Amino acid sequence: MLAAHDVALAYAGRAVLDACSIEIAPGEALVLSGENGSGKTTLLRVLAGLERPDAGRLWFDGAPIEAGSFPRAVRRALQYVPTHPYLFSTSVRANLDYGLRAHRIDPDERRRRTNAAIEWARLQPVVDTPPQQLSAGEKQRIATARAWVLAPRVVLFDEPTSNLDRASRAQVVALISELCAGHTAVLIVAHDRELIELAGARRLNLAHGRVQAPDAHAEN
Amino acid sequence: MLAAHDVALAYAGRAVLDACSIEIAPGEALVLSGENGSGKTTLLRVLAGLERPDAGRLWFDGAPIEAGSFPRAVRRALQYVPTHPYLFSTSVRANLDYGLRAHRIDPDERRRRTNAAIEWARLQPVVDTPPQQLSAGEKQRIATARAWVLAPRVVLFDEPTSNLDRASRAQVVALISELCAGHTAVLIVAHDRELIELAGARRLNLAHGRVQAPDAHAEN
Amino acid sequence: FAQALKPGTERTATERTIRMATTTSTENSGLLGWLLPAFEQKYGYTVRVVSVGTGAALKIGANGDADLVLVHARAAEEQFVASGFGIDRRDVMFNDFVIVGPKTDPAGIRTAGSAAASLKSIVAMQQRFVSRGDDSGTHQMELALWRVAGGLSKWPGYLAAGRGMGEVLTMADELRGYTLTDRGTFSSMRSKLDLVVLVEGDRSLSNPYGIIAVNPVRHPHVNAQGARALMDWMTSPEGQRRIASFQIDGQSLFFPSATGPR
Amino acid sequence: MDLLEPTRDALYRLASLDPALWQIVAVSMRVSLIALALVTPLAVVTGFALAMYRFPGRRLLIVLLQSLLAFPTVVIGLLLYLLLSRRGPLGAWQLLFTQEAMIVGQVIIAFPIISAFTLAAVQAADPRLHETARLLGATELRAALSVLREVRFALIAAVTSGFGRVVSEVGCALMVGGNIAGLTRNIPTAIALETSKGAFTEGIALGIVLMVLALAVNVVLALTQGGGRGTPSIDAAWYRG
Amino acid sequence: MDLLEPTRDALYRLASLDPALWQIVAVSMRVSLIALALVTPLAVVTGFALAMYRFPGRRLLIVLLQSLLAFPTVVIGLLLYLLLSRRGPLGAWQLLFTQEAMIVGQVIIAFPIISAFTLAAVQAADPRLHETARLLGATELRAALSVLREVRFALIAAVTSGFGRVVSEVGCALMVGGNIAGLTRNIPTAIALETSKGAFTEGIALGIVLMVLALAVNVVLALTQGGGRGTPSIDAAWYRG
Ligand SMILES: Nc1ncnc2c1ncn2[C@@H]1O[C@H](COP(=O)(O)OP(=O)(O)OP(=O)(O)O)[C@@H](O)[C@H]1O
Ligand SMILES: Nc1ncnc2c1ncn2[C@@H]1O[C@H](COP(=O)(O)OP(=O)(O)OP(=O)(O)O)[C@@H](O)[C@H]1O
Ligand SMILES: [Mg+2]
Ligand SMILES: [Mg+2]
Repeated sequence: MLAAHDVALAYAGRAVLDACSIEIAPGEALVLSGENGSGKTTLLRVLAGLERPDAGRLWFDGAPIEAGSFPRAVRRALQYVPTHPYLFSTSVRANLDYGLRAHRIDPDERRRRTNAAIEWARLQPVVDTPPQQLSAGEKQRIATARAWVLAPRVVLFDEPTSNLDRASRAQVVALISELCAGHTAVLIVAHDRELIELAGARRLNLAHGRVQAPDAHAEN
Repeated sequence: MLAAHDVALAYAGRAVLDACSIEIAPGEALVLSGENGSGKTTLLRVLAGLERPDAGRLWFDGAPIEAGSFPRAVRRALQYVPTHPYLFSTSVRANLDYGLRAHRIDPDERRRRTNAAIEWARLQPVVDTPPQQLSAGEKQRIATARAWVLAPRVVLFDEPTSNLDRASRAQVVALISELCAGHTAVLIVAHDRELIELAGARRLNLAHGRVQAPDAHAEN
Repeated sequence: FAQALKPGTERTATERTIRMATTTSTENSGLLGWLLPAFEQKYGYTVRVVSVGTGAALKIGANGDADLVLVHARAAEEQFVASGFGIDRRDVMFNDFVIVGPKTDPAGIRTAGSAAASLKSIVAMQQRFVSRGDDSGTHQMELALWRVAGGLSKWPGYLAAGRGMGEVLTMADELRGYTLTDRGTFSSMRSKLDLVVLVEGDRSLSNPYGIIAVNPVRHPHVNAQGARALMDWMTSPEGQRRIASFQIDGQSLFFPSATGPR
Repeated sequence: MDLLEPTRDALYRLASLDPALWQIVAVSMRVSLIALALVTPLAVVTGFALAMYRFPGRRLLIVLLQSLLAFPTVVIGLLLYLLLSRRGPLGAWQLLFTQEAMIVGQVIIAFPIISAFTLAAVQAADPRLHETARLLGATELRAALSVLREVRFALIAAVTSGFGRVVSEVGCALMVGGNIAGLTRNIPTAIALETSKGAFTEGIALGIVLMVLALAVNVVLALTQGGGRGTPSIDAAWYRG
Repeated sequence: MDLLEPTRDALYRLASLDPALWQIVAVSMRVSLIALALVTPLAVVTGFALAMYRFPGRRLLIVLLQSLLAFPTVVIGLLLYLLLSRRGPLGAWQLLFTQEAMIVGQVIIAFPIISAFTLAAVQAADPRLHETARLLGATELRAALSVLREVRFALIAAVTSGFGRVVSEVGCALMVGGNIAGLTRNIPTAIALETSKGAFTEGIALGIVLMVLALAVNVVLALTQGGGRGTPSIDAAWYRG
């Protein structure tokens, strides 16, 4: 569904990704781990179109993404939830609604989906708190819900459970299973322990700029 | 060593802490867990002097902290490492050095301790990267090292391992044991699973604005 | 639009408006406020006054951005006409220049006799003299006086201020110095100043004002008709009477000098 | 010199809707508010683009923009004069000595200040903001509007500064307006006139009238901005020394 | 009218160190740079305090500060004139029509603009910045300096704007300086003089000289600021539409 072949990216001369390849199939959950600074976040950003790789090629739905630009259609089908998500300083509800408006979904449907998201992420108690003042876990839950309402076909999660409590973590795990059941492809960057509950996921490791099958020793 | 008695704090009318009491002894490691939004971060901020409680009293070294102000001596003895630490946009080295300068430590000693911190947190590869562009785990490691160089007597960690890889996590766990061995008091907010390796720690849970011994069911 | 362009008895908005560029002295002294409403009422014109420095007023006229100019700088006026920018220059009024200074008169110019002698005395006593220094009519007059006095050799007390008459008077007052001023501006500001008139009546101190229409051949768009109407009125017995009757503190500031339409 | 008397008199005339004074005030307000309304979108877009997009010559443009702040308003007035004069290329438009010409001048004057402020504001904004908007499917336009909404506090400061600058400037207004009574005489040119007459106290009184009006405009702008974000700070008394 | 000729002439005189022109340039630079050096610390402290500390009347002070931006420089000049006039309270100091008086005027003019810019910059800074500094043991002063260092890009914009404002203002400089040749005549007052003489092109040429100098000052300031932080943005070509 979404793939990268031999992608390379360097920051100020320091190679972070180097002939890095990865592929996710519809309905698949893929857990990517790796040391701090190994380039996991960078790879997600490349896959999300936020960074243009220095070399290599991306593929979507079996077709190569040409060198010119990262197509709108791919972007629309894809959601990326960063480790420390940014919330607009409007309201919790407006944050959840933001993508729906951008996707020009009609108001009734938007209201329905926003309400569902508030319920799903258990945000009722904080729905009136200014978003910038929410707790770490609350922010992360809102960001996850904000991606979820858009019903993406590929989701890239960067350490999605790092600040979550037990219940929320279980919920994210359930969400991932649910997404996969609906043929969504899910790529999760995690320091493994976070998602030990996630059954049936394929595990990969990023080291020296490349993605590899993890050997027990290198596992993070 | 550091204690709070019946501390209360409300944000915009919503009570977050309510007659909350906690006490940490020298050489003790205390793991505090609780649901997202239960007030763990708020409690740490109160203990660090960053928020003034609406009611209740703080104690340090057996003496009450009077209502007027949070004493400089307590602040000097204490370090708080937030979940998403802020790094000054200078250099990695200047970040580690910042507190040492503020504490008026002499330059030779500062250089020695800064170098030790770079080594300890394995920061050599990123020592020239602009701090704002570091990876999540790298930032967290720098913030931990930045507190560590100041040799505090009380350390308040807010989810210190949430973005760390396996090796770094083990290192933080080792650091905590080391600190406790040196009679430092350590309070760690964590979603429990993160610090399962931490032996000999006392465990507490924050719920409904109060700190309680955890029952197996409510554990996060 | 077609209607507006059609010639007829009804004047269009542009034709009803007369734009006059003038020096600040005529506007600031209050003369135009006294004069123009009478004209406007009688002839149904609106006069828009742009009051700027002498040089700027002539420049605006030369560019065709005014219909007529009212200034006092004889040489520059003649140059303006000779260059073909203006036509029909007429004398309209005059006042005179005076040398003013502190009551104590440290240079003793009260008794110097002539204007040129006064200047010499100011130099000799190393007193302060504030010059307009801006190529205005007043400044030209000052330079002419210096020529009579044997040339200007600058001394530390000679301050070339490069500002308008009102400002220079204020500065001279502040610095307890001397300056050359037109009587109109001085009279209108006298209540605010400690300066007094020390030298007056010298024949060389006459300050004639001229009014010049902008050349409609050069600038076909100008309201030549309006300009002419205003000039005719200003130089008419009625206009001249009105100029003569303009007084501040019971004193006339300007004296009619029109010789009638040429 | 007694300042109280003329100030009280000016404020009294303001309050009692003295037509002569209000005529001047109205010119000031009309010209400056129209100029501001015209220039703000353009200046904000420029500041935003300079902050957000990398392109060749960007740094040069920023330095140029900052330098434009040092361009005297009278020189802007002179250039505009040459353009609008009957002899100038746009002479046929007959805009000289009109409020329209003053508006154009103020547009030019306000542009660099509002752009520079916007640039600083957008540059200081969280870089994740724009990215988040784009990721959630916003077009570049929608994302830009979202960024601007988040920095609205600073944008209001930008517009306020621009307003302060144009409503008080005299060089250009004199040059292209001509300070014609009842037509292009605004508060600053009226002050210049009073000053040249040596009527200092009247000038100051008019200045205070201008301040009062600016205060009113700023209070309105401050209110539209809601609470403002404000940097939450440690309780200074609690955490002192 | 030909602008090229007088501009080339003025720039040539600038380059050939024409003493008459450089005298004027030197007055401009000396007065404005001294004024800026004097006012910057004060204005930055004020902007910082208004951004960081909660105290009664804070909102009011911010609105007042913004309104001060609309205070015409000629009115500041008039007030200062009344103060320094020999009839005024400070008349004995004999400061009127000196460069010192011009400096004082420019200090007053630059203050609100630099404060307002600083306020916006500090308010936009990450709130964790100040807190982190304090937690690491910094005194309030050290923490404040750290915050200011982090927003240095915006601070340089603040100082640049202040410089642009004072170096080009004419109202106050004329009023308290007097535009005395060789003493208090700076570039803007010289421009005003040329303008009143009808020497419009010479005025514009001087304005261009001022621009060139401002450009030089801004380039220097831009270089001291290093790369500037800049908002990293998505590659616009890659992520377009
Ligand atoms: N914009 C940038 N400029 C320079 N270096 C960068 C930039 N972004 C990232 N880096 C460096 O690239 C390396 C990879 O960063 P990345 O964020 O991808 O790591 P990561 O695998 O996600 O680490 P973590 O587990 O800590 O989140 C790091 O060493 C980081 O310092
Ligand atoms: N400045 C504030 N204004 C209003 N509400 C706030 C503020 N700070 C925190 N809160 C609210 O107080 C509650 C407690 O927040 P806190 O950050 O202490 O939670 P936490 O236990 O640390 O949660 P997490 O596990 O998600 O980090 C949250 O619901 C949060 O939204
Ligand atoms: Mg990462
Ligand atoms: Mg927390």
